[in-house]
This record gives sequence, structure tokens and C-alpha cells, in this order.
Amino acid sequence: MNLPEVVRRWPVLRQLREGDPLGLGRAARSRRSEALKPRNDAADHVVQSVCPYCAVGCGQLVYVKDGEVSHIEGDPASPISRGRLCPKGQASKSFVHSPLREFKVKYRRPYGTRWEELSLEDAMEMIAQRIIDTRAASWEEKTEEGNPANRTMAIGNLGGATLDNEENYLIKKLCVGLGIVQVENQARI
Amino acid sequence: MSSYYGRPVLKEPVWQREIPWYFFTGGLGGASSVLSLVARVSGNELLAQRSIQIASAADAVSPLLLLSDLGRPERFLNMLRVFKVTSPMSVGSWILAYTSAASSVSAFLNTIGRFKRTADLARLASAGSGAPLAVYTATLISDTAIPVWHEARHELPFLFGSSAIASAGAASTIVVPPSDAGPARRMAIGGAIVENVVMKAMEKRLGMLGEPYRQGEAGNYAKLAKACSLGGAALIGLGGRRSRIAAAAGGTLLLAGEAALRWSVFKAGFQSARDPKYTVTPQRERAGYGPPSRTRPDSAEASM
Amino acid sequence: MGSNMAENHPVGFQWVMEARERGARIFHVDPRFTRTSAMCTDWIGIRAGSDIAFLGGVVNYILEHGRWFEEYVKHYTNAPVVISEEFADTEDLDGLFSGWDPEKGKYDVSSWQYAGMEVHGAAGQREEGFQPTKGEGSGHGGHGGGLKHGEPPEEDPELQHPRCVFQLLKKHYARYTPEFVSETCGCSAEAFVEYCDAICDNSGRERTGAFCYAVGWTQHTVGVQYIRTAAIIQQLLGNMGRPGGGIMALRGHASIQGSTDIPTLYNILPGYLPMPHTEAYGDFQSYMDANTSPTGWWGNFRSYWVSLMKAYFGEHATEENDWLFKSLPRIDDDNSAYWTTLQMLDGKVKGYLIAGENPAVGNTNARAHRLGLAKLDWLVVRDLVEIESAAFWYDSPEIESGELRTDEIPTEIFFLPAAAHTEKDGSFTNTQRLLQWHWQATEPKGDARSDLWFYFHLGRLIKQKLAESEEPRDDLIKALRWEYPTHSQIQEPNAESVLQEVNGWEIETGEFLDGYPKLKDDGSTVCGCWIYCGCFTEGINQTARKKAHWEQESYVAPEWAWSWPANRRLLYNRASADPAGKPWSERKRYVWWDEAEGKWTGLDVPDFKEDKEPGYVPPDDAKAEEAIAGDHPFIMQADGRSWLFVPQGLEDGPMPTHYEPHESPFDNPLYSQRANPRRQQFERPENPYNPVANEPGAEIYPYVATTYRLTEHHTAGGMSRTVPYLSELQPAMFCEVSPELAEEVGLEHGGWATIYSTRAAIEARVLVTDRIPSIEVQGRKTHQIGLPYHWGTRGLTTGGSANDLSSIALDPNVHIQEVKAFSVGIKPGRRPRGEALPAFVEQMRNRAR
Amino acid sequence: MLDSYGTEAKERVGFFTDTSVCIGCKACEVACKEWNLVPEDGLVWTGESYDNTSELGANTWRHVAFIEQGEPEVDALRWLMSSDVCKHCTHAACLDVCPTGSLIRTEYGTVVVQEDICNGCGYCVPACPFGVIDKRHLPRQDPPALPLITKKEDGRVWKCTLCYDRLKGGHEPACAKACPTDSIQFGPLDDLRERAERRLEKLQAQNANGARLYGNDPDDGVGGFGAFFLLLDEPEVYGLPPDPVVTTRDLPGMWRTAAIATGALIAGVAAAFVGGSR
Repeated sequence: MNLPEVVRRWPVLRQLREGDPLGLGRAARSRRSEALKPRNDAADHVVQSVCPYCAVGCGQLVYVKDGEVSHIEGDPASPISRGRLCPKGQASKSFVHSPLREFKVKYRRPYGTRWEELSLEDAMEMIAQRIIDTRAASWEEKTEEGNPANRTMAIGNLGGATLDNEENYLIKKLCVGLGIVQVENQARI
Repeated sequence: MSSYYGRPVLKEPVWQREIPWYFFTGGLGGASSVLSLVARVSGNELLAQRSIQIASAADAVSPLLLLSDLGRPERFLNMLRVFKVTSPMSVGSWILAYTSAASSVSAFLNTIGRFKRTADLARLASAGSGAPLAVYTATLISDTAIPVWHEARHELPFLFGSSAIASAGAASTIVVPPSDAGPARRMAIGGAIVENVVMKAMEKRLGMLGEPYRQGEAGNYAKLAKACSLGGAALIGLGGRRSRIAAAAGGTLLLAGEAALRWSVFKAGFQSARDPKYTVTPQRERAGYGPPSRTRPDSAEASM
Repeated sequence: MGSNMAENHPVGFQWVMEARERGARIFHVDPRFTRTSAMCTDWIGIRAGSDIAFLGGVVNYILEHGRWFEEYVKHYTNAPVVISEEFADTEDLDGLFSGWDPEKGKYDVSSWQYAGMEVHGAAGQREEGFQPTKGEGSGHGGHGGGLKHGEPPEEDPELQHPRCVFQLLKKHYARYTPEFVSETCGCSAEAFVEYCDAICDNSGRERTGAFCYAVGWTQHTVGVQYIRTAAIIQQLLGNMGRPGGGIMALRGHASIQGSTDIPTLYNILPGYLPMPHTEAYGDFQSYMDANTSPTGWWGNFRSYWVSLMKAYFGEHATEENDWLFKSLPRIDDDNSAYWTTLQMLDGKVKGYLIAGENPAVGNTNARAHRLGLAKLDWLVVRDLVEIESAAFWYDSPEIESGELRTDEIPTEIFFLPAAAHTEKDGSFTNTQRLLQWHWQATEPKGDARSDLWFYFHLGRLIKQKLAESEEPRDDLIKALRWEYPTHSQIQEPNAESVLQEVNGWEIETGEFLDGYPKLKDDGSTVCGCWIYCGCFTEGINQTARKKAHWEQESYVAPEWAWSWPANRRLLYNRASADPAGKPWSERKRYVWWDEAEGKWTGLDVPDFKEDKEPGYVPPDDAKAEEAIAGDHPFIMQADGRSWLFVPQGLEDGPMPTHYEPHESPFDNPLYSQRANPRRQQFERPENPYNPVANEPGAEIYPYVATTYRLTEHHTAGGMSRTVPYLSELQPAMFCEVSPELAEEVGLEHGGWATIYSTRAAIEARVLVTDRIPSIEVQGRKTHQIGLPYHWGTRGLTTGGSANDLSSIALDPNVHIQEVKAFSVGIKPGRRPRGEALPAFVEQMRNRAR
Repeated sequence: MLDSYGTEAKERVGFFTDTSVCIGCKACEVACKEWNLVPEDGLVWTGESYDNTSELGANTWRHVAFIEQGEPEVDALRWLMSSDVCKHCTHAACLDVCPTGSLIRTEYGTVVVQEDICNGCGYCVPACPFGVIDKRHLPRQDPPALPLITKKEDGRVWKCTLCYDRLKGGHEPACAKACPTDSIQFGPLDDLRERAERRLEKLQAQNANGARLYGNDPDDGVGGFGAFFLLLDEPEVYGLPPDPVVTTRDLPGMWRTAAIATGALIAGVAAAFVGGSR
């Protein structure tokens, strides 16, 4: 008999028609459940990445949907981690999407009592100028003893253990070029 | 008896105040339908009409109570999505739907006084489903992991049944002149007595699991229920025949008692879920375990 | 030891669990019974800061009971070498080695040398001038002096000579008996002996044992010597350079290894080449002489260095101008992070850039650091979230207490949002020296940018602005090679192009180099980091290799990513074979000499010249690597052997000695010299020290505190207290105390406690637990207090910072702070609020006077 | 059990949680939340060892228990850690009593809540003998369907789905995949039961004190768990019931009692008419 769709899908009837009289299984299954798919399968693309937390270096698979990270899980191919992740690594997606993440430059002027807005371009311009000025004002060509110095002791740079090798390379290279010797990172801490 | 930092093993029910009230209205409505039918058969027209009106009123309130307790009220129709004999609530939903439809039709026709045959058919129908309606709620709560409900499965239906009889009787006693309310009075008194006897027997048999019925909120409601039901019954018994006031007062008191009884049972369930000993102790005995093989860690005890 | 691996490296710990399931005996020696201890077959609780006493005891046990691996020790270590007769041991000088200069507070290491010569250390990190005459070439070591074909002048193969390393070792550790260990560490002598037997039983030809450590060892005023002691054990037992052996450093940040190899550190250039020093290296040649060792792989120092200069300055660096050596910035003894902090407090540092670090919580005496930041002219903070280091000017304990006032803080602050690892290409170097590439998944949003972007464009802007400058000081920055292709709308620099520069190429052909042996000292090759040379062989990004382990034949999985040097997974692996080149045992075969092929082969890339046969004896005029004999596996060393005794390269002694922590309630049971004499101390108003041992007032700070991390959080919290799913798992700062201590001072489980030192006071919830037992030390009951250091004033979960309590007292070799053992007091209840807080700290300090 | 699915039926799968190798890292808790988008539900420090999640519920589908045992003298210390989860019972009370058919037995033999069906009647909550399933009281995300009667909170019940969607895609559940030490093992139930037996034998040989399997017996009160455990102490120490029984096992009896009570009710009413209307 051909009943209208809505009636035919009425679980009470399906209980009888689909051999599930108790209505504990298939008959009670909804359209959504039938069509269910893991969202990873719907990802636009997947990239192989590395966990950003500790130095074990577990492999990660980053799933991307509509330009957003839709999920991050372990990369089974990694001989180090075999697809497994600890709570931190497993929380990487929430870390990337942290409610506290900032996406705007914030500026606090000397003696200021609040953050102000500032364009990234202006910020870069100002920072470059600060470095140039401070460096000029504090340049030390020789030490008191008259030994060569070629440096500024008025500027320091901190950080690196959470950065990429390429980033660290540029930091050190730039600082050498500028005569900034106080370059340090967590390896010390 | 130890558990994880003294935490409950079971979750307390998430049902709110609507549910015990529904137990009450369900019982009242269901038993009233039966009362109405028997009254009709025995030719007590007035009693038959008033009681079916009570029934339809109660059956109209019941679904609303259930609906407002749902987490997703807009999905109330899903209750009729399946029919599951394994689920007293599913069965009950169908019964309730059927009963309230029947009783309201019957009541309506009765009131306007036309289509007598249809009205009687409807009354018959509502009575047929009204009786189970008054009782199934006991099965509903017995069919859970809550110790004091599940273990009381042999008594609860009788407790709820007798309570329903008492309620229906009391309600009709109020609205029907004493001259025609004889059967209602006897139901009220009889129901009240039976119910108290069953309650006592149940607690006795449950042993340790009887405690929650006597303690805390549940205990208070139980005392209230006992006082009101027996008090109400007495009042009806002594003055209900002559004085309409006494009948009304007694009926009201009795109804209050029946409501309190449902609340008592309801609360007892929560209390027994909250304390892990009611879950663990009986199960250990059942499984024939001896005392725990390891003594509990001091540190864990300390941090409880 | 010194590591809580299960909690801080859970995924790495899967391998330990597998070993356990296969029947391996796993010991955890730690002050606390942690999740690691719970998983190990044995746990030994010791007092925080007493590890050298424990490990020294093991050395003594091995020597006393003849459990050492004779053939290995005789051939592969410097045990037979005879030491200069001027050398005097701590046993002779009551806790000091010979050469101590009380004025300078330093050692003159000349008396530590091999008899009849001058050896240099190996690490290639060197701060001070190398003046052979004065023999004061300590610093972090050069790399080998005038060894004739890599052999020391005086040896005793039978190890009997009273001044040979082996005998000196015996003498030095003779008093480290099980009873001494028990007395000092607070563990039972029986448990200790069981431990000794276990590692001895699991070493030798057929078996190997490994040590895993982390900052539980490094964060001490004798941190380097902790690890050295383990190294001695592993050498004596023959566990170095062999599969299942070694000493595993478990590092805490994704690329902390990389940031040391390609350093963001003041004292070295990429590949551990030393930064030139103000007090020395007036001219190029003496810098070269000081750092080039005639023998060993450091013999090619010049090639590494010249290639780096070519990478930095391209055509501007020439033979004629000494590759711009004269223009390079110079460093002092110590320009490390903490030194910089103190310079800030003195107003000498004006500008500071912070990228992905949170010193206002993560640095020891974080309070001093916050006060320092408040004295800067300008500050740049780059992070994903607004961390404490960016918010200190309106949200910090000092603002709450009124010690700082927002409108009085001059610091101009730029907060720049950073890009996450999923928003940029790049490579991390993990704790096994494995370079792993991570691909960009999405574009960073808004103003968020990678640090690659920031530093590249910053450099571009500065070079632009200075292009016309006539100032001599600007010559170097003008000469800096700074062209990297960019892509996408935001002009993101191409990370691979940077890695290519790191790998290096031949200038003439432009071909990528396949390894550091290809580097030239004539300026014809470019290489940004010699030890990374080969990571871009054949123009292929080797670090991005992701061949699944199940598709690879050997468990070494050489085709997953790339490890330095030369994709070698296990260093000094020639030691996995006996002197004749045969595997010590079939079970433990790893690298061996293939007679037929006439070359070294095995499961890994041999860490040895491929065709150098085991019997090779270098000719007298041999230089560099050629001067290493065929049976000397430790090719980075001038003499090709591992060093039980370190003649040069360490600031505080050739052999590890038990010293008490800088702040310890105890005296040194061995010597009147209580703590490491060479440790760095900076007593000043912002960094006062607690009275210790039997000094008056020590009783105000009577307990041993130790800081640590939890699985659920990451270091200073910037990457975890900002994540809901992690914050809910550990939602509050707490302290762990024993039931006895709780009893003693009236702490209530679940309540609050105030923990204080002479520097600060913080509050924490109280977790009373048997997992941090009170122990008996030198006949006295001590209590220890466990303090996770993740919390600060920002984020989803906030709380007191443990690092506010600890002091700036550093290891002399690596300038790492001592936060794993320091003294504190504790009392029930929450800390005073507002102005009352500093008042309370002051009051306690006065009481301790 | 899976007859209704005919050819669609798959091999029954489940979890074997071997607590003897659990390092208490909680990766399972986070992996579960990340995959299933389970909301964070409050920053509460309990002081109950390292457990700040406390129990399974609508917003915690994996829960790691921490139990510190032993006397101060060091060698006696023991720290039990165990990742708890929905048991996916062979005879599941929550499933039986669900009046809407929101809870179903899937083609994999697992028990899941269909979030598009559940109307929050709450019957499954007290029905579960393990206290696993619970109602979510956090604010609801989707727009109200019927504005007048719609509530502000989510109001539906939630629990572990054994990653129903991942199974359909051929992936193992998130928690099992993440688990660093394979304490959480996923697979066909029969294989897991064998594996567990072998594991128990090994441990007992090494006399790992208190090792026992929990929920592996098909003849227990719930017909065996789809997600069972190897414990190192008595179940209640971990907050688990020693002898759970599916409440619906007694349902036939309950219906019978109800029928009798119903009859009694009618009889009772009728009896009231003996003696007429006065």
C-alpha cells in the first residue's frame, strides 16, 4: 500500500512494517541519524601538522572547512605519536579558536590608562622607529675598557621556544645585524 | 558503605513539581471515569455526570502538567511517535491521550445532555482506560533504577490505585449532594484506609530501603498524607452523610492528603538516589560479596 | 628522574608503558608521587634538590662493586687519561676544586687539564677569551687543544695510576655510600641499593638502560652537574650511543630544541658557534684559533662560521674583511634573560620585544620581571591572547597592592596578535632533534600574523629607513641579506625559502648542500646553520617527509621528517659496536662495521666516517676529524672519547659534587661549602634571599618548595588557561602538602593556604595528600610543598603565580634559575589583600632578620 | 539484538577500558568534547585528587576518576585512575524506557540519543543503573520552534554516542584514538572480551592486586556492557554499582501487578456502590 511519506515514516507503522515491534532500533531511527556522517569527511582539505605544545612533536591532522579549522586530531602516520594526543594537543582546535584570542593590534601610550586602537601598519612603523631611535641613543661601539662592542644594550628580545626554526633564524639574524645581543628564550627559563 | 568520594552512583531524577501533581490528577481522573461509569450503570445520574466532569477536568490538566515538565515542550507530540511496551511512559502517553479524549467527549455531551448513546460509549471508553491511567504511574516510577521505587514495585500500583479511589471519591463527595454521594464517600474512606495499610506494609517489607520514605521531605509529606487522609476520611465518615459542609471539608482534606502521598513517594526517590548506600549495599548483598577486599584509602576518605 | 614524563609528555610516555608491559623495570625517583610514579614499577621519594647525592651514590656503587662495563669504559671514555698534578679534588679542599679564585668567584681551570696539555670542552659555546698562557679558557668551552692524533699524552690503560680519571672518580665519590644517600635524600638505603642493582643488571653487552630527565634536573644552581652525574653513570655502564640507552632530555616547548640549535640565545650563533666576546677576540684570527680544535669535528669550525657569515651578509662578507668579523656585536659574560631583567630594573634596558613567552608568570621571581617591564620605555608583546606580560600595567599583584600605579607607568606597549601553528608554514625541532614541518591550514584573521611575518617586515622597514644612513653602526644592518619571497595578500614570507638558507647552497652552482662536510671556509658556500645542513637536500624539504611508520622497514623510521645531524637518529652510535666494530650483542645491534663492504652500516646513519675502519690509527699530522682513531666513537670531542672527567667547558667543576640548593633548610653534609660556590646570585631589593640552613631566621621559611607542571596546563598558561576544555580540568591554583604538614600548621583540605617567601606571598587551594610525603633528612623531619606554576591574573582560570615566590639564583653554566628547590613558609587562609600584602611579606622578612 | 537492521546490521563494537595502564591524562575527556562539541561546564576545583570533572553527565561523556590509596610509607602508595564512560548495555534501561524513540540501538549495537528527537521527558535519567545519562541545563543553541512554550535551556538528555558519526565514517571513536597508552581500546566486542581475558590472566600472574574485569559477563544484570572495564579495586571504589540490573528485566512482573491493581481498582469502585446511593 502506498501511504503518504509522512505516514509511511511514522515509526509506529515502521515498528510493524520493519520487523522492529519494540521500536528499539531501526524503526525509531530518525532521518538525521540515517544520514549522519563524520564532519571530517566533509572537510575541504586536511593538512599534516605538528602539535604546538611540548617537544615530543606529535603529528596532527588539521581539518579545514570553509577556511576554518573544523577539527584537529592525531596523525596515525607519525612514528612518534601513532595518532595519539594528550589533552593539550587534543585541545589544539579550541586553542586556535580560544574565546580570548586577539585579532586587533592594541596600543597603550606612556602613562595611558586604557588600550587604544592602532592599525597594524602604524604599529610596525612605530616599532621600527622605536628600535632605530633607542639603538641610536644607546649605541656602544666600544666598552669602557676599549674593547670592541658594536651593540646596543638597551634593547632585548625574548621568546623562541614556541616559534618555528625559520622564525628563530630571522630573529637572531636581524638582532645580530642590529647589534641587539640580549636575545633569549625559554630554553633558559 | 564506600563510593567515589561519597558521590551518588545514580543520577537523581530530573522531574519537577509537575510530575507528582500529575500522579495525583492522573489518579483522580482515571478513578473518576470508572466511578462515573459504575454510577451510570447503577442509575446515579447526578454522580455519573459530576464525576465524568471531574474526570475530564483532571484529564485535561494532566497533559498540560506533563508538557510543561518536558525539556523540549515543543516536541510533546514525539510522545506518540512510537508505541513501546517496554516504556510505561510511552504506554501511559497513549492511554492518557485516549482517556482524556474520551472523557472530555463524554463530559461535554453529558453536560449539554444530548447524544446519550455516544456519551455512554465515550464514558465506557474513558472508564476502560481510566483505570489503568490511575495505576500506571506507579509502574512508571517502579521501572527505574531508583532503589525505593524499583524495589517497591509490588506495592506501589496498589498504593497509587487506592489513593486514586480515595481522590475520586473525595472529589465527588465535595461536588455531589450527600444524598447521592454515598458511593463516593465509601470510596473516599475505603481508599484512604487501604492506602495507609499498603504504605505501612511496603515500608516494612523494604526494610533499609524503607528509610527514605520516613526521612527528610518525603517523611514530612508522608506524615501530612497520613494525617490528612485519615482525618478527611473520618470527617466524611462522621459528618459527610448529613452535613454538606463536613463532606466538602473532609473531601478537601482528603484530596490534600492524596496529593501529599504522591509527593512523599516522589521525594523518597530523590533521597534514595542521593545516598549511594541505598544503591551499593543491596547490590553487594545481592551479588553475595563479602566485606570490601581492600580497605578504603585514608587519603580518599579524608578528602570526602 | 627530574622528569614527570607521564604528566608532561603523555604521548611520549606510551613507549615507557610499552616497555613496562614487556617487563622493563621503570624507576621514578622524585620528591612527589606523581602520575608517572603511579605507572612505574618502583618509586623512590627523595628530597627536592638532592639528586647529585643520589646519582653520585650510584657512581660509587658501580665502582665499589665493579659493575662497570670494562671494555667500553677503557676504550670509549677518558677513564685512563691522567690528569694534571696540580689538580685538587673537593675532598682535599672541603668542597672546592683547585683553581678557585675567591675575588672573581670563578675557577681557573688550568689545573683540571689532561696532564701535559690543554684540552677544550666540546659544546662549542664559549663566552670568554681563550688565553692558553693563563689557561683561563673556561666559559662554555672550546673544542680541543693540541692533541697529537687525538690521543692524550699520558694514559694508564690499566686504570691504576692515582691521577687517572678512573681513580679520581673513585676517590671523589667514595663517601657517597647508601647510608649517606639515605641521610641526604631521605629515601631508604635498601630502596637505593635495589635501584643500583636494577640499573647495573640492565646494562652491559646484552642490555641497556636509559635516563629520562627534564627541568626537574636543569632548574637548579647545579643543574648542569645533575645531568653530568647521569652521564658518568651511563658511560660507566656503557649505555651511551646504544639503542635503549642514553640520557633523554624531555623538553617542554614545541621547538625549544630548535631555538637552541638555531638560537634565540645571547651567547651563541646558529649551530652552537660562539658569539664573539668583548674581552677577547680583538682580531679574527684569535677567535678562529680559540674555537677551532685541531682534532675532532670542531676542526672545521672555520667552514661552519664562514658559511654562516655568507648566509647573513652575502657578498658583503669577504676574505678581505674577515667576513665582517670586526663589525659583529660582542657579548659579556652574562647577557642572559635574568641579567636583562635586572638591567630593566636599573633602567638600562629601554625597549623589549616578547614573542610567544610570558615572563610575568613564567620567569622565576616573576614579580621582579613585572617591575622591570614597568620601567621600560617601550614594549612589544606578540601572542595569541593578552597575556600577563602585556597586561601587567593594569592587572597584576603590584597594581592591586598599589606598589605600581597605572598612570605612573611610562611603558609604551604594542600588543600584536600572533598566528597559530595552523596559520603558518614552518618547522619545529622536537626533543629528539627531529625537524618536523607543519603546513599552513588557514589564513590568520585580522591583524594576526606569524612571527616570520613580523620579524621579516620589521627588518625590511628598518633597512629601508636606514638605507641612506652614513653611520658606521648601520653598516652591518645595511649589509644584512634580507630578501625572502612573500606570498598571499598579507605578504607572508616563504618559510621554505628561509629553511633553504638554513640548509645552505654552493654559491657558484646554486645547488643545495647535502651535509656539513660539504661546507667550505673560502666563502664559496652559504649555510645558515651547519648542523641543519642537509635538511633541504636536492631541493626537497626533508623536514616535511611524512612517510607513515608502517611503510618503513626499520623501527628507526628514518624517512619521517629529518633529524640533525645528517638525519642521524642516535648520536655517537658507533659506540653501539665494540672496538672491533661488531655489535656488542645481536639483541642490541644498531650500527656496525661491514667487513665485506668496508664501511659502517646498520639501522641508522652511522655517526662515524663511513669508511674509517675500526683499527684506524691517525697519522701524526692528521687534522680535525681525520685525527680521531677508529675505535673512538665520540667524534665531536677532541680525543674522540666521552668524558667522565671534564677538563674544560664547565664553570663549576670537572666532576659533579653534591651541593645544597641555594635556598635550603640544610647544611651540606659533605663540606662546609654549603652550595655551589660558582652559582650566580643577585642580591638586591627586588631579589632578596631567604635565610637558609642554620642562619637565624631560616625557621621563618622552613619548608622545601618545588614547582612543576600539570598535564592539563602548559607552562605559564598562555596556551592552556585560555582554553575552556583545559581550564575546567584544572580550574584553580593549588598546593600539595602532606597530612603531617597540614597537621603541623593547621591547613584544611580544600581550604586556602598562603605561601610566602621573603620576596612575595601567594594563595592557593590546599590539596592534602600522601603523594608528597614528609621525609627524614639528616635526622630532621622535612616537609615539602608542591606548587604548580601555571597560574596568573589573566585567562579563564586565574590564581597565584608560584614563580613570584622563587628567587633569581642561577646555574653558572647555562644561567638557568633554581625553582625546583627553594624555601618557603606556609600558613592557613587566604593571602592579605591590597596594601596588606606587601606589608605581610615585609613583616615576615623582618621576623627573619 | 540487531535483527531489525537486517543487512544493515554491523558487528557489535565497544570499548575495553584497561585502567591498569591509564595515566590519568584526561585526553579522552578533551578528545570527546572536541569531537562531539560538548560544552565546557564550569570551572570547579573539587579537591578530590586531580579530578575536577567529578562524574559523567550531559556535559561529560568521558570521566577520569582518581583514587589515592595506601598508607604514607611510600611503597604502599597507589593512585588509581580510570576513564569511565557510558556502558552501552546489552539490555539498556534508558533505551527501553524512552517514550519517543529518541534513544535507539544502532546498527553497531551501540545505544545513542537522537538529539533531533529527544523531548527531554527525563525518564532515561533515573532508569540508568550507572547514573550516566543526564539532562543538559545549559542555554539552548537553536532558535525556538514554538515560541510560546519553548524553554531557554537545552533541556535534552545527552551521553556518549560511541561516536556514532565517526563509526559511520569508518573511524574509531575520538577518545580511543587519542588515548596515549591504549587504556581505551575500541573494537568488535568479542575480540575485546578475549583481549580482556588475556590481559587479566597476565596481570593476575604478576599478582597486580585487585585486578578484575567489570561488565564483560553477558549473563550479568544488563546482559554485559558494550563498554567494559578492567578495574584494580571494587567497582564502588570507582563510583560504579557492584551489581547493576536493567530495571526493565522486572517489567513484565510490574505490568502484571499493574493489571491486578487495575482490576482491584474497578472492583473497589464497584464495591462502593453496594448499599446504594445513600
